Amino acid sequence: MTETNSGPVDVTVLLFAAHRELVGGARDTIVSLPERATVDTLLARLRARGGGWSQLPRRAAVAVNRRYAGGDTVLAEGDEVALIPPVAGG
Amino acid sequence: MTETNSGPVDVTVLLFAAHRELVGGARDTIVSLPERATVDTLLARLRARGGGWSQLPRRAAVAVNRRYAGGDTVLAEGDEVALIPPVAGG
Amino acid sequence: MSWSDVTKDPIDPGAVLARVGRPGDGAVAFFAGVVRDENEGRPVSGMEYEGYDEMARDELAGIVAEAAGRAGTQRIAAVHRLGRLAVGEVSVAIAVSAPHRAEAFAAARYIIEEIKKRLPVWKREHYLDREAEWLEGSLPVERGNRGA
Amino acid sequence: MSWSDVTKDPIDPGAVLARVGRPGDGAVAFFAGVVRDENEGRPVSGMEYEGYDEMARDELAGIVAEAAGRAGTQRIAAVHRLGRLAVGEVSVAIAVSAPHRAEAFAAARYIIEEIKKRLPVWKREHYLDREAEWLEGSLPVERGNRGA
Repeated sequence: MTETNSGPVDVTVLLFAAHRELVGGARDTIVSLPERATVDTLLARLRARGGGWSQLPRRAAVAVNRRYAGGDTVLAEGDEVALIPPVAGG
Repeated sequence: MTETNSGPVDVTVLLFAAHRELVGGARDTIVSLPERATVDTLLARLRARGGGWSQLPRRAAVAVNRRYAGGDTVLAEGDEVALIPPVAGG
Repeated sequence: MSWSDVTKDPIDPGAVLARVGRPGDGAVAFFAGVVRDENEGRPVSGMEYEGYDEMARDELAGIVAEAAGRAGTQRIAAVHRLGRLAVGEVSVAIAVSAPHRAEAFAAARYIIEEIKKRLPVWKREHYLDREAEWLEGSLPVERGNRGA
Repeated sequence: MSWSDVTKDPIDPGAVLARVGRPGDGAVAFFAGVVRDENEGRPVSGMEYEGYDEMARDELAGIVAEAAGRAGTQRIAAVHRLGRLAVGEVSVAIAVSAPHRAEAFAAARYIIEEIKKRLPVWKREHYLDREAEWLEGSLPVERGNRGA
């Protein structure tokens, strides 16, 4: 995905399982971020919304466009950012 | 199995796979042994028959009445003694 | 070729087994995870699996490809179920065939261990005697950045 | 209860799997040995298994009982085939269910390893290009005297 080099970027945030229930049940939400915002910036913004959002873990596993990604990953317009609670498959 | 305390004992010897072919194909053979003969005595007797018998391994795994048994196991009337070539199941 | 899927459809272990095997393979290893009727002494009525479907599908295919590389076999099938499962239903099934048994066992084991570490799937246990709850899981370790 | 057999009848993996499992078991491990179409580069047409049937049956039951004791599960099924088998036919199948996966895998692995060490069974490989021959095996280690 090519980054736009000016203005804010919109990313889609996905929440699952216990995280989803914490904020009231919506799986997808669109968030506008400043240019060159990182995953950590996004997490801080979400927590700052208050209510259930403030209970999201300070450091969570995150996937950007369906791959696990670090907190310093820079986000681009249209990225799909998923907060991944501790997994329990099998 | 109770041991008879006098005279010779007859045991049934079973041969398998390569051992069986070595002596010409019979699976069972009855052998008369002196009282208190051991598995090792039996093996020596069999080898002494000459021909294919002399090619039976000097030390082989042996089962007495369907359980693995050592060379010093004393044989009793009616015992079933099987020479077990190296196994290759699975 | 290896095969993997993440699905809401019931898993048929025989069908998963039937996806592996070829004349040069002497060993088949298989593993299935099944919903239990109790957990730490509490009676369980069923399990609800939620997944990040699209990513889980990619991640499972990646795990299978890693196992195939290590084991030197492309005869691997792995499937994970999502949705509400009753006690006794199969939640995950893995089949591997390979020339020899060590590789087949190792690949099956690798896949289930990695699923538990990395597959974006969560489970909510339903009890006979109290409210359902999400089970604690493992925090996936980041495996390189998005471009990696 | 555990089940084992040594038989000339074809083995159906699904039927062996169906012998294990109960509502408290979360894991099923399965292993099958299959006749390969080659061995060390030589094309193989089939395999002939000879067994000391009566003892093999007892010995397999003993191996299964040992595995059951170690794994803490009685849900084990193991069967070994005898007679002439074509390429692709199943020579041995083992299924284990247990509460958790580590025990299930360990028991299945223990059983196949002990079969290869101790089961009084021999195999004669048939080739496309030359005379059949008995395969080299492992000499069983004596496990106590007859009275033990």
